[in-house]
Amino acid sequence: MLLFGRLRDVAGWRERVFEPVPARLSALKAMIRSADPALADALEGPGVQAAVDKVLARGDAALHPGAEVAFLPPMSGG
Amino acid sequence: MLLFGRLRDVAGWRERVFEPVPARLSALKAMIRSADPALADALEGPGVQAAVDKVLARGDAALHPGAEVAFLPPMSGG
Amino acid sequence: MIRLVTETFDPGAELNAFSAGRTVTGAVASFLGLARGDPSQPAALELEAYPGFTESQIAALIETAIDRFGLQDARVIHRIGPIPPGDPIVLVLTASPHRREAFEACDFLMDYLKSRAPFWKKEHGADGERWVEPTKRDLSDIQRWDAPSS
Amino acid sequence: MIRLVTETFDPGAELNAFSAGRTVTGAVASFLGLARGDPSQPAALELEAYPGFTESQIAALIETAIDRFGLQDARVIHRIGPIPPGDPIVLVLTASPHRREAFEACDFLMDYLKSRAPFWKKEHGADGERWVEPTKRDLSDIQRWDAPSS
Repeated sequence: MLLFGRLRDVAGWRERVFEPVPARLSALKAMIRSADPALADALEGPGVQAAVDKVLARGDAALHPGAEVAFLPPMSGG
Repeated sequence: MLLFGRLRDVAGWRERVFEPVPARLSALKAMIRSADPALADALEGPGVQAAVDKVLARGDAALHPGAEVAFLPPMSGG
Repeated sequence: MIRLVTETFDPGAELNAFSAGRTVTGAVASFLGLARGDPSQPAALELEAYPGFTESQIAALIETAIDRFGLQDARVIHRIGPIPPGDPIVLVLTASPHRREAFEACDFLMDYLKSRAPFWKKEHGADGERWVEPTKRDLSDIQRWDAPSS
Repeated sequence: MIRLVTETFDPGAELNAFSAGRTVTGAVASFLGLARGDPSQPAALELEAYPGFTESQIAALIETAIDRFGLQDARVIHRIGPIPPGDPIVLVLTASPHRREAFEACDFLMDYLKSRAPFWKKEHGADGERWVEPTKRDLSDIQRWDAPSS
Protein backbone atom coordinates (compact mmCIF):
# COMPACT_ATOMS: atom_id res chain seq x y z
CA MET A 1 0.00 0.00 0.00
CA LEU A 2 1.29 3.43 -0.98
CA LEU A 3 0.53 6.85 0.47
CA PHE A 4 1.12 10.16 -1.28
CA GLY A 5 1.27 13.82 -0.35
CA ARG A 6 -0.09 14.80 3.04
CA LEU A 7 -1.39 11.26 3.72
CA ARG A 8 2.24 10.22 4.15
CA ASP A 9 2.72 12.90 6.78
CA VAL A 10 -0.43 11.77 8.61
CA ALA A 11 0.68 8.13 8.64
CA GLY A 12 4.39 8.67 9.14
CA TRP A 13 5.18 6.15 6.40
CA ARG A 14 5.04 5.93 2.62
CA GLU A 15 4.83 2.23 1.80
CA ARG A 16 3.67 -0.83 3.72
CA VAL A 17 2.91 -4.43 2.79
CA PHE A 18 -0.32 -6.02 4.07
CA GLU A 19 -0.29 -9.84 4.21
CA PRO A 20 -2.67 -11.37 3.45
CA VAL A 21 -4.22 -8.77 1.13
CA PRO A 22 -7.86 -8.09 2.17
CA ALA A 23 -10.45 -9.06 -0.42
CA ARG A 24 -11.82 -5.57 -0.97
CA LEU A 25 -10.83 -1.93 -0.56
CA SER A 26 -13.41 -1.54 2.23
CA ALA A 27 -11.78 -4.37 4.20
CA LEU A 28 -8.35 -2.75 3.79
CA LYS A 29 -9.77 0.54 5.07
CA ALA A 30 -11.28 -1.26 8.09
CA MET A 31 -7.89 -2.75 8.92
CA ILE A 32 -6.33 0.72 8.66
CA ARG A 33 -9.03 2.17 10.94
CA SER A 34 -8.25 -0.29 13.71
CA ALA A 35 -4.51 0.41 13.42
CA ASP A 36 -4.50 4.18 12.78
CA PRO A 37 -7.82 6.05 13.10
CA ALA A 38 -6.27 9.39 12.13
CA LEU A 39 -5.03 7.93 8.84
CA ALA A 40 -8.40 6.25 8.25
CA ASP A 41 -10.11 9.64 8.71
CA ALA A 42 -7.64 11.26 6.30
CA LEU A 43 -8.39 8.57 3.69
CA GLU A 44 -12.08 9.54 3.89
CA GLY A 45 -11.23 13.25 3.43
CA PRO A 46 -12.49 15.30 0.49
CA GLY A 47 -10.92 14.49 -2.84
CA VAL A 48 -8.94 11.44 -1.73
CA GLN A 49 -8.95 8.76 -4.45
CA ALA A 50 -7.70 5.19 -4.45
CA ALA A 51 -5.84 3.43 -7.26
CA VAL A 52 -5.50 -0.35 -7.56
CA ASP A 53 -2.60 -1.54 -9.71
CA LYS A 54 -2.19 2.01 -11.02
CA VAL A 55 -5.79 2.33 -12.18
CA LEU A 56 -8.21 4.65 -10.37
CA ALA A 57 -10.67 2.59 -8.35
CA ARG A 58 -14.38 3.37 -8.47
CA GLY A 59 -16.37 2.21 -5.47
CA ASP A 60 -15.35 -0.77 -3.38
CA ALA A 61 -12.83 -2.41 -5.71
CA ALA A 62 -11.82 -6.07 -5.31
CA LEU A 63 -8.18 -6.70 -4.42
CA HIS A 64 -6.13 -9.68 -5.57
CA PRO A 65 -3.05 -11.07 -3.81
CA GLY A 66 -0.14 -8.78 -4.62
CA ALA A 67 -2.42 -5.87 -5.56
CA GLU A 68 -0.78 -2.43 -5.31
CA VAL A 69 -3.16 -0.06 -3.55
CA ALA A 70 -2.38 3.67 -3.51
CA PHE A 71 -4.25 6.47 -1.75
CA LEU A 72 -4.06 9.80 -3.56
CA PRO A 73 -4.97 13.10 -1.90
CA PRO A 74 -6.10 16.03 -4.08
CA MET A 75 -3.56 16.53 -6.83
CA SER A 76 -1.69 19.65 -7.76
CA GLY A 77 0.92 19.72 -10.45
CA GLY A 78 2.55 22.42 -12.55
CA MET B 1 5.79 58.78 -50.58
CA LEU B 2 5.97 55.07 -49.77
CA LEU B 3 3.79 52.19 -50.94
CA PHE B 4 3.51 48.80 -49.21
CA GLY B 5 2.19 45.35 -50.04
CA ARG B 6 -0.02 45.04 -53.07
CA LEU B 7 -0.11 48.84 -53.61
CA ARG B 8 3.50 48.59 -54.75
CA ASP B 9 2.54 45.99 -57.34
CA VAL B 10 -0.32 48.21 -58.60
CA ALA B 11 1.97 51.25 -58.93
CA GLY B 12 5.13 49.46 -60.09
CA TRP B 13 7.21 51.46 -57.62
CA ARG B 14 7.87 51.59 -53.90
CA GLU B 15 9.12 55.09 -53.17
CA ARG B 16 8.75 58.42 -54.94
CA VAL B 17 9.50 62.04 -54.01
CA PHE B 18 6.84 64.69 -54.70
CA GLU B 19 8.18 68.23 -54.98
CA PRO B 20 6.67 70.48 -53.83
CA VAL B 21 4.75 68.49 -51.20
CA PRO B 22 0.99 69.17 -51.51
CA ALA B 23 -0.59 70.90 -48.52
CA ARG B 24 -2.94 68.06 -47.61
CA LEU B 25 -3.37 64.31 -48.10
CA SER B 26 -6.40 64.96 -50.34
CA ALA B 27 -4.28 67.12 -52.67
CA LEU B 28 -1.63 64.40 -52.84
CA LYS B 29 -4.30 61.85 -53.75
CA ALA B 30 -5.62 64.17 -56.47
CA MET B 31 -2.13 64.41 -57.96
CA ILE B 32 -1.87 60.62 -57.91
CA ARG B 33 -5.27 60.29 -59.60
CA SER B 34 -4.21 62.43 -62.52
CA ALA B 35 -0.97 60.45 -62.91
CA ASP B 36 -2.17 56.89 -62.18
CA PRO B 37 -5.94 56.32 -61.83
CA ALA B 38 -5.49 52.61 -61.04
CA LEU B 39 -3.23 53.43 -58.10
CA ALA B 40 -5.64 56.14 -56.94
CA ASP B 41 -8.47 53.59 -56.98
CA ALA B 42 -6.33 51.13 -55.01
CA LEU B 43 -5.60 53.80 -52.38
CA GLU B 44 -9.37 54.19 -51.87
CA GLY B 45 -9.78 50.41 -51.48
CA PRO B 46 -11.13 48.81 -48.28
CA GLY B 47 -8.77 48.89 -45.32
CA VAL B 48 -6.11 51.11 -46.88
CA GLN B 49 -4.68 53.52 -44.30
CA ALA B 50 -2.27 56.43 -44.64
CA ALA B 51 0.57 57.32 -42.29
CA VAL B 52 2.25 60.73 -42.17
CA ASP B 53 5.72 60.76 -40.64
CA LYS B 54 5.12 57.24 -39.31
CA VAL B 55 1.91 58.16 -37.49
CA LEU B 56 -1.45 56.89 -38.75
CA ALA B 57 -3.36 59.77 -40.37
CA ARG B 58 -7.01 60.31 -39.50
CA GLY B 59 -9.00 62.20 -42.12
CA ASP B 60 -7.42 64.71 -44.47
CA ALA B 61 -4.11 65.29 -42.69
CA ALA B 62 -2.00 68.38 -43.38
CA LEU B 63 1.42 67.73 -44.94
CA HIS B 64 4.55 69.76 -44.29
CA PRO B 65 7.57 70.07 -46.64
CA GLY B 66 9.59 66.87 -46.29
CA ALA B 67 6.64 64.89 -44.86
CA GLU B 68 6.90 61.11 -45.30
CA VAL B 69 3.57 59.78 -46.51
CA ALA B 70 2.97 56.02 -46.60
CA PHE B 71 -0.04 54.12 -47.89
CA LEU B 72 -0.72 50.87 -46.04
CA PRO B 73 -3.01 48.15 -47.40
CA PRO B 74 -4.68 45.72 -44.94
CA MET B 75 -1.99 44.28 -42.69
CA SER B 76 -1.20 40.65 -42.04
CA GLY B 77 1.69 39.57 -39.85
CA GLY B 78 2.63 36.40 -38.01
CA MET C 1 4.78 12.29 -25.06
CA ILE C 2 5.30 12.78 -21.35
CA ARG C 3 8.63 12.88 -19.54
CA LEU C 4 9.19 13.18 -15.79
CA VAL C 5 12.62 14.51 -14.86
CA THR C 6 14.37 14.73 -11.50
CA GLU C 7 16.97 17.26 -12.63
CA THR C 8 16.53 20.63 -14.28
CA PHE C 9 15.81 20.68 -18.01
CA ASP C 10 16.35 23.09 -20.89
CA PRO C 11 13.00 24.54 -22.08
CA GLY C 12 14.57 26.23 -25.09
CA ALA C 13 16.17 23.01 -26.33
CA GLU C 14 12.81 21.24 -25.85
CA LEU C 15 10.98 23.95 -27.82
CA ASN C 16 13.50 23.76 -30.64
CA ALA C 17 13.43 19.96 -30.78
CA PHE C 18 9.61 20.01 -30.82
CA SER C 19 9.48 22.64 -33.59
CA ALA C 20 12.21 21.26 -35.84
CA GLY C 21 11.26 20.28 -39.37
CA ARG C 22 7.60 21.25 -39.04
CA THR C 23 6.78 22.55 -42.52
CA VAL C 24 3.06 21.82 -42.17
CA THR C 25 2.49 22.91 -38.57
CA GLY C 26 2.20 26.66 -38.52
CA ALA C 27 1.52 27.04 -34.81
CA VAL C 28 3.43 25.95 -31.70
CA ALA C 29 2.13 27.15 -28.35
CA SER C 30 3.99 26.58 -25.14
CA PHE C 31 3.61 27.13 -21.45
CA LEU C 32 6.54 27.15 -19.06
CA GLY C 33 5.90 27.08 -15.31
CA LEU C 34 8.76 28.37 -13.17
CA ALA C 35 9.32 27.85 -9.43
CA ARG C 36 8.60 31.04 -7.57
CA GLY C 37 10.49 31.64 -4.36
CA ASP C 38 13.27 33.28 -2.44
CA PRO C 39 16.45 32.84 -4.53
CA SER C 40 18.48 32.31 -1.34
CA GLN C 41 16.54 29.14 -0.50
CA PRO C 42 17.68 25.76 -1.85
CA ALA C 43 14.16 24.70 -2.84
CA ALA C 44 10.97 26.61 -3.56
CA LEU C 45 8.86 23.48 -3.66
CA GLU C 46 8.94 19.73 -3.86
CA LEU C 47 6.85 17.66 -6.25
CA GLU C 48 5.97 14.04 -5.79
CA ALA C 49 4.65 11.74 -8.52
CA TYR C 50 3.41 8.16 -8.53
CA PRO C 51 5.85 6.56 -10.98
CA GLY C 52 4.07 4.68 -13.74
CA PHE C 53 0.63 5.96 -12.79
CA THR C 54 1.51 9.64 -13.27
CA GLU C 55 2.95 9.05 -16.73
CA SER C 56 0.03 6.90 -17.89
CA GLN C 57 -2.54 9.45 -16.69
CA ILE C 58 -0.75 12.28 -18.48
CA ALA C 59 -0.23 10.20 -21.63
CA ALA C 60 -4.00 9.60 -21.73
CA LEU C 61 -4.60 13.32 -21.18
CA ILE C 62 -2.29 14.18 -24.09
CA GLU C 63 -4.24 11.78 -26.34
CA THR C 64 -7.47 13.48 -25.26
CA ALA C 65 -6.03 16.90 -26.13
CA ILE C 66 -4.74 15.71 -29.52
CA ASP C 67 -8.21 14.38 -30.41
CA ARG C 68 -10.21 17.24 -28.93
CA PHE C 69 -8.21 20.05 -30.54
CA GLY C 70 -7.01 18.27 -33.69
CA LEU C 71 -3.36 18.70 -32.74
CA GLN C 72 -0.46 17.35 -34.74
CA ASP C 73 1.55 16.75 -31.59
CA ALA C 74 1.83 17.59 -27.90
CA ARG C 75 4.51 17.12 -25.29
CA VAL C 76 4.74 17.53 -21.52
CA ILE C 77 7.98 17.66 -19.54
CA HIS C 78 7.43 17.78 -15.77
CA ARG C 79 10.04 18.13 -13.05
CA ILE C 80 9.67 16.13 -9.83
CA GLY C 81 11.55 16.23 -6.52
CA PRO C 82 12.90 19.40 -4.86
CA ILE C 83 12.94 22.40 -7.21
CA PRO C 84 15.07 25.53 -6.65
CA PRO C 85 13.52 29.01 -7.20
CA GLY C 86 13.57 30.08 -10.85
CA ASP C 87 13.90 26.53 -12.19
CA PRO C 88 11.43 25.18 -14.77
CA ILE C 89 8.70 22.98 -13.27
CA VAL C 90 6.62 22.14 -16.29
CA LEU C 91 6.74 22.71 -20.03
CA VAL C 92 3.72 22.01 -22.24
CA LEU C 93 4.13 22.14 -26.03
CA THR C 94 1.35 21.87 -28.62
CA ALA C 95 1.52 21.91 -32.42
CA SER C 96 -1.34 22.50 -34.81
CA PRO C 97 -2.02 24.10 -38.17
CA HIS C 98 -3.80 27.08 -36.58
CA ARG C 99 -2.94 29.12 -33.55
CA ARG C 100 -6.33 29.00 -31.80
CA GLU C 101 -6.22 25.21 -31.36
CA ALA C 102 -2.59 25.28 -30.26
CA PHE C 103 -3.36 27.90 -27.59
CA GLU C 104 -6.52 26.22 -26.35
CA ALA C 105 -4.91 22.79 -26.12
CA CYS C 106 -1.96 24.21 -24.17
CA ASP C 107 -4.33 25.99 -21.79
CA PHE C 108 -6.43 22.81 -21.39
CA LEU C 109 -3.38 20.67 -20.66
CA MET C 110 -2.11 23.11 -18.03
CA ASP C 111 -5.50 23.31 -16.32
CA TYR C 112 -5.57 19.51 -16.05
CA LEU C 113 -1.98 19.30 -14.88
CA LYS C 114 -2.73 21.86 -12.17
CA SER C 115 -5.71 20.11 -10.69
CA ARG C 116 -6.13 16.55 -11.94
CA ALA C 117 -2.70 15.12 -12.74
CA PRO C 118 -1.13 12.88 -10.11
CA PHE C 119 1.34 15.25 -8.50
CA TRP C 120 1.56 16.35 -4.90
CA LYS C 121 3.21 19.64 -4.22
CA LYS C 122 4.85 20.83 -1.02
CA GLU C 123 5.79 24.50 -0.83
CA HIS C 124 8.77 25.61 1.21
CA GLY C 125 7.97 29.00 2.66
CA ALA C 126 9.51 31.26 5.29
CA ASP C 127 7.15 29.68 7.84
CA GLY C 128 7.87 26.05 6.97
CA GLU C 129 6.44 23.54 4.57
CA ARG C 130 2.88 22.97 3.44
CA TRP C 131 1.11 20.69 1.00
CA VAL C 132 -0.60 22.64 -1.78
CA GLU C 133 -3.97 21.61 -3.14
CA PRO C 134 -5.72 23.12 -6.18
CA THR C 135 -6.90 26.69 -5.58
CA LYS C 136 -10.46 27.84 -6.19
CA ARG C 137 -9.16 29.43 -9.36
CA ASP C 138 -7.60 26.14 -10.49
CA LEU C 139 -10.93 24.38 -9.88
CA SER C 140 -12.92 26.99 -11.82
CA ASP C 141 -10.32 26.92 -14.62
CA ILE C 142 -10.68 23.19 -15.07
CA GLN C 143 -14.47 23.40 -15.06
CA ARG C 144 -14.35 25.51 -18.24
CA TRP C 145 -13.43 22.32 -20.13
CA ASP C 146 -16.07 20.13 -18.50
CA ALA C 147 -19.04 22.21 -19.69
CA PRO C 148 -20.99 20.37 -22.39
CA SER C 149 -20.26 22.04 -25.69
CA SER C 150 -23.77 21.40 -27.06
CA MET D 1 10.53 44.65 -26.46
CA ILE D 2 10.15 44.15 -30.19
CA ARG D 3 12.83 42.96 -32.57
CA LEU D 4 12.54 42.61 -36.36
CA VAL D 5 15.05 40.21 -37.86
CA THR D 6 15.96 39.53 -41.48
CA GLU D 7 17.70 36.21 -40.77
CA THR D 8 16.40 33.14 -38.95
CA PHE D 9 16.42 33.22 -35.15
CA ASP D 10 16.62 30.65 -32.35
CA PRO D 11 13.25 30.43 -30.52
CA GLY D 12 14.67 28.19 -27.79
CA ALA D 13 17.49 30.61 -26.99
CA GLU D 14 14.92 33.45 -26.89
CA LEU D 15 12.66 31.49 -24.53
CA ASN D 16 15.57 30.69 -22.22
CA ALA D 17 16.85 34.27 -22.19
CA PHE D 18 13.34 35.57 -21.46
CA SER D 19 12.81 33.06 -18.62
CA ALA D 20 16.23 33.31 -16.97
CA GLY D 21 16.35 34.45 -13.36
CA ARG D 22 12.58 34.82 -12.97
CA THR D 23 12.02 33.78 -9.37
CA VAL D 24 8.79 35.78 -9.04
CA THR D 25 7.23 35.06 -12.42
CA GLY D 26 5.65 31.64 -12.30
CA ALA D 27 4.20 31.64 -15.81
CA VAL D 28 5.75 32.11 -19.24
CA ALA D 29 3.51 31.55 -22.25
CA SER D 30 4.83 31.56 -25.78
CA PHE D 31 3.61 31.29 -29.30
CA LEU D 32 5.85 30.34 -32.20
CA GLY D 33 4.59 30.76 -35.76
CA LEU D 34 6.36 28.62 -38.36
CA ALA D 35 6.37 29.06 -42.14
CA ARG D 36 4.27 26.37 -43.75
CA GLY D 37 5.18 25.26 -47.22
CA ASP D 38 6.83 22.84 -49.60
CA PRO D 39 10.29 22.07 -48.16
CA SER D 40 11.75 21.97 -51.68
CA GLN D 41 10.91 25.64 -52.25
CA PRO D 42 13.38 28.37 -51.22
CA ALA D 43 10.70 30.56 -49.64
CA ALA D 44 7.23 29.88 -48.28
CA LEU D 45 6.40 33.53 -47.89
CA GLU D 46 7.82 37.01 -47.81
CA LEU D 47 7.05 39.60 -45.16
CA GLU D 48 7.43 43.31 -45.56
CA ALA D 49 7.53 45.82 -42.71
CA TYR D 50 7.65 49.62 -42.60
CA PRO D 51 10.90 50.16 -40.68
CA GLY D 52 10.44 52.45 -37.70
CA PHE D 53 6.65 52.49 -37.95
CA THR D 54 6.25 48.72 -37.53
CA GLU D 55 8.43 48.64 -34.41
CA SER D 56 6.71 51.63 -32.80
CA GLN D 57 3.24 50.18 -33.43
CA ILE D 58 4.22 46.84 -31.91
CA ALA D 59 6.01 48.48 -28.97
CA ALA D 60 2.77 50.36 -28.20
CA LEU D 61 0.83 47.10 -28.50
CA ILE D 62 3.19 45.38 -26.04
CA GLU D 63 2.66 48.24 -23.57
CA THR D 64 -1.10 47.81 -23.96
CA ALA D 65 -0.81 44.07 -23.26
CA ILE D 66 1.40 44.62 -20.21
CA ASP D 67 -1.15 47.06 -18.74
CA ARG D 68 -4.25 45.10 -19.72
CA PHE D 69 -3.08 41.72 -18.41
CA GLY D 70 -0.79 42.86 -15.60
CA LEU D 71 2.24 41.22 -17.20
CA GLN D 72 5.74 41.40 -15.82
CA ASP D 73 7.21 41.38 -19.31
CA ALA D 74 6.49 40.62 -22.95
CA ARG D 75 8.65 40.22 -26.03
CA VAL D 76 8.00 39.89 -29.76
CA ILE D 77 10.56 38.70 -32.31
CA HIS D 78 9.33 38.92 -35.90
CA ARG D 79 11.08 37.80 -39.03
CA ILE D 80 10.85 39.92 -42.19
CA GLY D 81 11.93 39.27 -45.78
CA PRO D 82 11.76 35.90 -47.58
CA ILE D 83 11.18 32.98 -45.18
CA PRO D 84 11.94 29.32 -46.03
CA PRO D 85 9.42 26.59 -45.09
CA GLY D 86 9.76 25.44 -41.47
CA ASP D 87 11.55 28.60 -40.33
CA PRO D 88 10.23 30.63 -37.39
CA ILE D 89 8.21 33.70 -38.43
CA VAL D 90 7.15 35.11 -35.09
CA LEU D 91 7.76 34.40 -31.42
CA VAL D 92 5.65 36.02 -28.72
CA LEU D 93 6.68 35.62 -25.07
CA THR D 94 4.69 36.76 -22.02
CA ALA D 95 5.54 36.53 -18.31
CA SER D 96 3.14 36.90 -15.42
CA PRO D 97 2.59 35.51 -11.93
CA HIS D 98 -0.38 33.39 -13.08
CA ARG D 99 -0.86 31.28 -16.15
CA ARG D 100 -4.26 32.64 -17.23
CA GLU D 101 -2.92 36.17 -17.81
CA ALA D 102 0.19 34.87 -19.56
CA PHE D 103 -1.92 32.77 -21.97
CA GLU D 104 -4.48 35.49 -22.65
CA ALA D 105 -1.85 38.14 -23.27
CA CYS D 106 0.01 35.87 -25.69
CA ASP D 107 -3.23 35.10 -27.53
CA PHE D 108 -4.14 38.83 -27.64
CA LEU D 109 -0.70 39.81 -28.99
CA MET D 110 -0.88 37.16 -31.73
CA ASP D 111 -4.38 38.21 -32.79
CA TYR D 112 -3.18 41.80 -33.14
CA LEU D 113 -0.01 40.81 -34.98
CA LYS D 114 -2.09 38.78 -37.42
CA SER D 115 -4.50 41.49 -38.39
CA ARG D 116 -3.41 44.93 -37.19
CA ALA D 117 0.38 45.05 -37.08
CA PRO D 118 2.11 46.72 -40.04
CA PHE D 119 3.26 43.70 -42.00
CA TRP D 120 2.41 42.73 -45.55
CA LYS D 121 2.66 39.09 -46.43
CA LYS D 122 3.16 37.52 -49.82
CA GLU D 123 2.70 33.76 -50.07
CA HIS D 124 4.69 31.76 -52.60
CA GLY D 125 2.51 28.91 -53.78
CA ALA D 126 2.66 26.35 -56.57
CA ASP D 127 0.58 28.75 -58.69
CA GLY D 128 2.66 31.86 -58.07
CA GLU D 129 2.65 34.64 -55.53
CA ARG D 130 -0.21 36.38 -53.80
CA TRP D 131 -0.61 39.04 -51.14
CA VAL D 132 -2.34 37.70 -48.04
CA GLU D 133 -4.83 39.78 -46.10
CA PRO D 134 -6.39 38.88 -42.73
CA THR D 135 -8.83 35.95 -42.99
CA LYS D 136 -12.39 36.07 -41.67
CA ARG D 137 -11.16 34.02 -38.76
CA ASP D 138 -8.38 36.53 -38.05
CA LEU D 139 -10.94 39.35 -38.09
CA SER D 140 -13.32 37.53 -35.73
CA ASP D 141 -10.39 36.57 -33.45
CA ILE D 142 -9.34 40.19 -33.07
CA GLN D 143 -12.91 41.32 -32.36
CA ARG D 144 -12.95 39.19 -29.19
CA TRP D 145 -10.64 41.75 -27.60
CA ASP D 146 -12.60 44.80 -28.79
CA ALA D 147 -15.83 43.86 -27.00
CA PRO D 148 -16.48 46.17 -24.07
CA SER D 149 -15.75 44.26 -20.88
CA SER D 150 -18.43 46.09 -18.87
